Amino acid sequence: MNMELSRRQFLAGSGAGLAGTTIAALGFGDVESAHAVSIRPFKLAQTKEARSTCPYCAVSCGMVIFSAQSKSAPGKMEIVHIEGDADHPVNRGTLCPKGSAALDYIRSETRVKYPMYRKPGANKFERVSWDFAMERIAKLMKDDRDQNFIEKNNDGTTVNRWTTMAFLSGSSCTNETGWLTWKVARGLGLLQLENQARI
Amino acid sequence: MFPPLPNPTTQPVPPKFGDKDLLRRSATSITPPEKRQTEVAKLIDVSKCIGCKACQTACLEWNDLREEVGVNTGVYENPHDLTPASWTLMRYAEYENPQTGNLEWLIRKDGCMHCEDPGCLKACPAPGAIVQYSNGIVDFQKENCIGCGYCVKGCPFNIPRISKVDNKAYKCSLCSDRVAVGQGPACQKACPTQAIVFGTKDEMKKWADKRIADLKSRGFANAGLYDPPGVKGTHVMYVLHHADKPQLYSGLPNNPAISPIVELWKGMTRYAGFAAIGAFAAISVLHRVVAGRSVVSADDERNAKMLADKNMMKEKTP
Amino acid sequence: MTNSWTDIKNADVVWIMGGNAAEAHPCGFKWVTEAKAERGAKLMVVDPRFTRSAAVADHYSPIRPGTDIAFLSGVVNYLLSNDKIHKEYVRNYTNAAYIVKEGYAFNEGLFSGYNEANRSYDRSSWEYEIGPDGFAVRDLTLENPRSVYQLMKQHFSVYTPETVERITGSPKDKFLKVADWVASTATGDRAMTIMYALGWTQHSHGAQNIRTAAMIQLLCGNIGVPGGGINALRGHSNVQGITDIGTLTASLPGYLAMPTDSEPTLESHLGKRTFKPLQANQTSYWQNYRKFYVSFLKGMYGEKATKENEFGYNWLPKLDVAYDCLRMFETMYQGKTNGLICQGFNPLMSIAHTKKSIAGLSKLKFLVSIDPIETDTARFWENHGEYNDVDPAKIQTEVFMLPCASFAEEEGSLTNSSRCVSWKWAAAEPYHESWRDADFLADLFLRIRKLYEKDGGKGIEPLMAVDWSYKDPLHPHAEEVLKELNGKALVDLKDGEGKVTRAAGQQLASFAEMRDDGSTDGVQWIYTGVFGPNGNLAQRRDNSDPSGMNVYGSWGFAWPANRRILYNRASADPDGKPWSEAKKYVFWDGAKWTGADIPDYVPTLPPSRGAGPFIMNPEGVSRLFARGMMAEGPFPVHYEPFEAPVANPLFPKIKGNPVARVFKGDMEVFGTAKEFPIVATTYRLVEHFHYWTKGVHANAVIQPEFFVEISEELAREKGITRGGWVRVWSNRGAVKGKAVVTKRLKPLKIDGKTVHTVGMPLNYGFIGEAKKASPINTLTPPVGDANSQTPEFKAFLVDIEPISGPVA
Amino acid sequence: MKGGEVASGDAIHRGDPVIVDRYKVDARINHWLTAGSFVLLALSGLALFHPSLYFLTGLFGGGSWTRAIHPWLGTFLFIGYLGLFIRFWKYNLWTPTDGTWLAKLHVFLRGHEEDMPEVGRYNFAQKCVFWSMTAFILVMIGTGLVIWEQYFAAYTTVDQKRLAVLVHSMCAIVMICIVIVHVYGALWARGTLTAMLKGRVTGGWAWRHHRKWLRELATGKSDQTPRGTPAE
Repeated sequence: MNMELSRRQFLAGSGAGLAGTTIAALGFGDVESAHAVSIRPFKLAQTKEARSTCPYCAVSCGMVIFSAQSKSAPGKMEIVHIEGDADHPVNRGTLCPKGSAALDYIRSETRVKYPMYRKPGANKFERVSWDFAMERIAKLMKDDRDQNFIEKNNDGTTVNRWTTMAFLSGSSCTNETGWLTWKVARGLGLLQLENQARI
Repeated sequence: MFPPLPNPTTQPVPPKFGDKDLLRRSATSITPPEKRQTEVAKLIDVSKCIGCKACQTACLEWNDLREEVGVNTGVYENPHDLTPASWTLMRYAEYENPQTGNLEWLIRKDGCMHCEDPGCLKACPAPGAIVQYSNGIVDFQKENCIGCGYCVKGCPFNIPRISKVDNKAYKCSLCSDRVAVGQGPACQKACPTQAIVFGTKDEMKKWADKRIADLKSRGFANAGLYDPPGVKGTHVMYVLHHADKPQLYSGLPNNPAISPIVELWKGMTRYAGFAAIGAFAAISVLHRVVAGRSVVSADDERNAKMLADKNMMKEKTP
Repeated sequence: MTNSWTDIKNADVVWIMGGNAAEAHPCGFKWVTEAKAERGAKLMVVDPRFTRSAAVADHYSPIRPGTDIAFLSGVVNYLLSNDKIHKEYVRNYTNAAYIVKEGYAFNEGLFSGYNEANRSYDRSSWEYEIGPDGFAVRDLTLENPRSVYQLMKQHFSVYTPETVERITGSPKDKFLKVADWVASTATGDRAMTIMYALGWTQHSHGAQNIRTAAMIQLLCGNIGVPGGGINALRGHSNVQGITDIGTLTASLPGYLAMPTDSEPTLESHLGKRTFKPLQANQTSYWQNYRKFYVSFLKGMYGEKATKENEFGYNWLPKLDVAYDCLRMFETMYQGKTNGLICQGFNPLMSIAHTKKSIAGLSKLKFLVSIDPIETDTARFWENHGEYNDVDPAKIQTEVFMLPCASFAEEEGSLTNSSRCVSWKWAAAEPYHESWRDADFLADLFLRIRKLYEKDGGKGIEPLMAVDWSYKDPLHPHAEEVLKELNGKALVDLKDGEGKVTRAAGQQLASFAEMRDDGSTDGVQWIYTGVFGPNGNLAQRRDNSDPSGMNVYGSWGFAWPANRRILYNRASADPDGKPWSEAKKYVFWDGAKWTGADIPDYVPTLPPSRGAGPFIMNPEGVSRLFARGMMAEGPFPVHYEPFEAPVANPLFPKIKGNPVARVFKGDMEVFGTAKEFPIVATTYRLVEHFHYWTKGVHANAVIQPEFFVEISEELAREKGITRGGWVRVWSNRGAVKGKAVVTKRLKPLKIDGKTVHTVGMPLNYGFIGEAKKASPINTLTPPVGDANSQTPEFKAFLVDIEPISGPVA
Repeated sequence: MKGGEVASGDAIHRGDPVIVDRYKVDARINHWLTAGSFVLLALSGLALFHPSLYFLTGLFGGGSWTRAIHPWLGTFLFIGYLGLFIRFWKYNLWTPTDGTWLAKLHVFLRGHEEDMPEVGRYNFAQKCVFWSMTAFILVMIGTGLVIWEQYFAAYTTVDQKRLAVLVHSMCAIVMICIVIVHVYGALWARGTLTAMLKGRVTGGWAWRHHRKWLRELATGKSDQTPRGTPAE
């Protein structure tokens, strides 16, 4: 009877052995044909483009900036891709490693998001409102100007200068910003006005 | 200057190639299209390359890859090797030319060569995980990839990398999504000096000839095109000042081909293997038929009983 | 740039020195590779390091940092002594033929008129001899021993190839190859362009580096011709525009000057500057200075500027002393500055001698930083271990860090390095809570005004006089501001016959329309035309090249007057014929000047009148002899950097630049070659832009960490291994980094002594995504160029040692 | 040899037929777990070996799962086999009899085992299976680790990986062949399967296939010289 037993086992075993092929017959083999190739859909379709200029060096390469409706902030446009402007006579669509990564600059983790304020002696910034910041800055400036503004020098010449206040103007700002900077700074009487031209 | 392609359109356009243009499909036997698309190619002119890595950031941005910030290890290469998130990499080699005594800084953009005879695809066991379009682009299909790493072993250029995150293989796709809408790869568009140009393979070969002539005129007698026959040519080609010594360029293979080991593994072994298994099974069956089964006879049982009784009675009687 | 990026394609020889275009300006460098590929141009690079520009060069020569003048003077000497110069050009378009008056002298490395006490010159002897007709005396045979030409020959004769090798360490053969290639362009049918950047400017004798290069270009006749020029590759995307605008201590827009204490009235200011011609029939364009100045004042003060009040001249602050960056931080350091606004500026990173900068910033009452990303300056008070080791509790400065719109979130015009003004459009609203710079400035200005209206205070009149009549005063629109820069007619402008040439209120088409009677405004005369009667030309996007010479005259607007190559009249010979067909550019067609570009000349002035091509100069020609324009003298001289490994091999007594300004107490911070035997230089990496991109992920990825480049020889000597940590220190501080041991740096033989050079990238700091590092300017000396006060970042002394690694 | 042929738990029970305990329950569990993992390994391995068998990945929940599970099965098998090895290695050592046995292999294959020299717990053929499996499993685990991308990719060069994957697949084939022999052997000799299923065999089975083992079991002493008369 042991033999009988073993025979039954054997059959059972072979039955198990068959299982694989049966499954195949049931259509496992079709796994391949089920899959189709996928080329990633072109991500600039349905985006809005704007012609801009690279913020970095003074080759000032032409850029095309593509933006789409923001997912995080509804109603706002979000910049999704930047590449060189092929129409631009200087860069002809090319961009350097900085320009090619300009999107990472716009969405940089170290981007300043809100006005931040650091009290004297404090060891951290605190978030404040624009109005607080601007009011405080205007106040500090007026107080200092009232103390240190010089209308006439020792020879009695009108000099209208304020030498205890300094302004470092950014060389990546637009010409328009540059002029407004000049106007505000000189209007207040600043002589300590510089940009990155020398350095 | 090689005429730049126009800026990309923001209008939706149907892809210029797809399923119907498959030349090969991993672990699948398919019938290639009777009419093959014009072969495309990326030409990398090493003699124009300034090693600026614009190709690297352009690739990161276009393909939405997030590479880790590493460290400096005393060289300019960063990252230090290709990774699942870095599909292309600048490699720098300092070479003092014995002929001229001049220092040469040989900078090569490394990445997938899009072989005409793709070792990765041949090694891949997962149906449809790697496809080759008739225009020459070899592309990975993430959803079919099982992460076995066979492509790594199949590649003569050591390009694919397996992600530790999702266990899928990654490499340059030649920006198939851009090419599909008539654009060039992101790296090519960015390249400041047109050290990377993109077009049909014939155009690229013609363009290369012009560059090679210029290099020869500047004393690089062995300047030439790198389009290795060992893999039946590639769809990423190099212009080299020293085409006779590709290995100077951070170990670019002299004469790349799918490793004979891989060929053996994917070829002979399979058939020999099945044959062997079949043979053994057959022999067993045959032996069963010829020799019948080995059966225990009544005698055997009796002998065993005798043996047992004899000894065990002994033990009993004091 | 005298020429344009695209014009580089017309060059036959490209010489990169004092710069590294491939790394600092990759997309502009494209036109170098194009010149090579398309017309077989040769590229030569002279640099202390074998850079990525050198990687694609046909010839490379090393040089010791800070010895460029010796190298360049060697080339000048080579050209003169071998008579390989463009004679006709030199004779007619430079002051080579001018006679220098008696009294001018040069000996022992100093020119006549030196005053050791105040480290400056009485420049009166550096002048031409003036004839009875009131014009400068010339000798067109160039034989007069006191002619500029003869004086030059004599002055530069000491710079023989051997001497050049002795000073610079550049092997004689490599130097001679450079000189030979330069000479190959002194023919009229070939041109060489010189591309430089801060590798020439950031020295105590930076301006003279550039002058010497300019002289070479003049001797070869390469100024004003296609493929020629002396091209400054500027740093920031709009540093050209911002410089044009003149947010510089002593500047007004358009290179007009700030009033000084010695100029109490408008006339006293203008009188000095409206130059009379020094030759018959010369244009001397600065004669129009007063028209531009008055138009500026009308723009600045609008209605309030009247003849009676000298158009508000006295409302402008008057300069007591020039507050360049270095003086700014000196003043701050002395506690004389209370407030600082940094607008897209990270001075803690970019000013020399960081220790001093930190001390200065700590003395401020308040600091305002408005920038899209966090700057190290805005967090100067924060302790970052060894990278910024300060005690916040001890720093009483109030700090405001304000979010600013990024470049992509605002519109406006930018002026690239080749003076082309072009427009950019906003791609999105400002991110997060950020404001546009314009909105910040308007808000600040109007708030302060309001406070004065409310509470009164000092200096109200000049403050209120400023014209701020924008449609929306709180949000001035970019286009209305550009119009303001351009200028308009305030009344109907009439010509001689009384015909109205420009109706009141119309935008001006050209600065030629500007008047000095207050009937026009326009704050930026050189830009006039950019927003003329035909609208905003900065927005033009026609990239056609009608001449086929890579000139894109209908793309944007290049100042002045949409000119793409300056002094382009010099591309034709005195008779107005092109020097050669190959370089045909602007020429006289019998009736007028014409060609591929807007002539830099009076369009109808015939060659017969003999007016020189350099119309801004009273001579009408360019200056090989600088007269009184340069602080160091009319001719360049090799002076060592303030920190040099050897004494000046030519004039051992002279330390550094004899007229460079050194602040009290700063002389002590210089190190000696005995303590600090190794030369150091700093530079930019192509993977990064200054101090921003350390905060940009992808750029942090491709070049993540500060490093020190050293030669294999020095590594062996000091036992430094590739990738190992090293400490580099100067007399001012120390930095730590990984060692990049390379064949691209080699020790040089200087005056018989082996000198090592180490290079360090400047792009790292303690804020951002890249690995933290000490600011590189911890090491650099606080001394500047005698003319521009640009700090000497490119040549100083350090020592180096291997270390186990930083104590974090 | 000293140790003798008797394993702990082997025992004789008088009766008709005589019943002999051959495998304790833990030994049997050990064997079948090992056997099971081998089958799964073979199936998952073959699935990645040739596209025509890729469908087998269906048994494991798809390609990725197959790729992930296979090396763990391998590890499991390795441990399992280690157990078997420790249990049985001493009964598989070479004895002089094996030589004479091998010389008469043809007789054995014809099924005339009565004419074969008496063998102990295992005959020469079984010992071959035992030792070859031991060897191949070592090679498989070794090469397997080399190509286990997920954890060990970093430790070897591509060339080493290539060689490893080739050796791995070749050895796998050989092992499958050996197992075929093993299984067939078990089926061929009636009553053998019971040994591994129930743990016992009939005395006759033992007398026929492993007489020396049976004698030792009966006499309790390990003795080289056969007692009684050879079976007729």
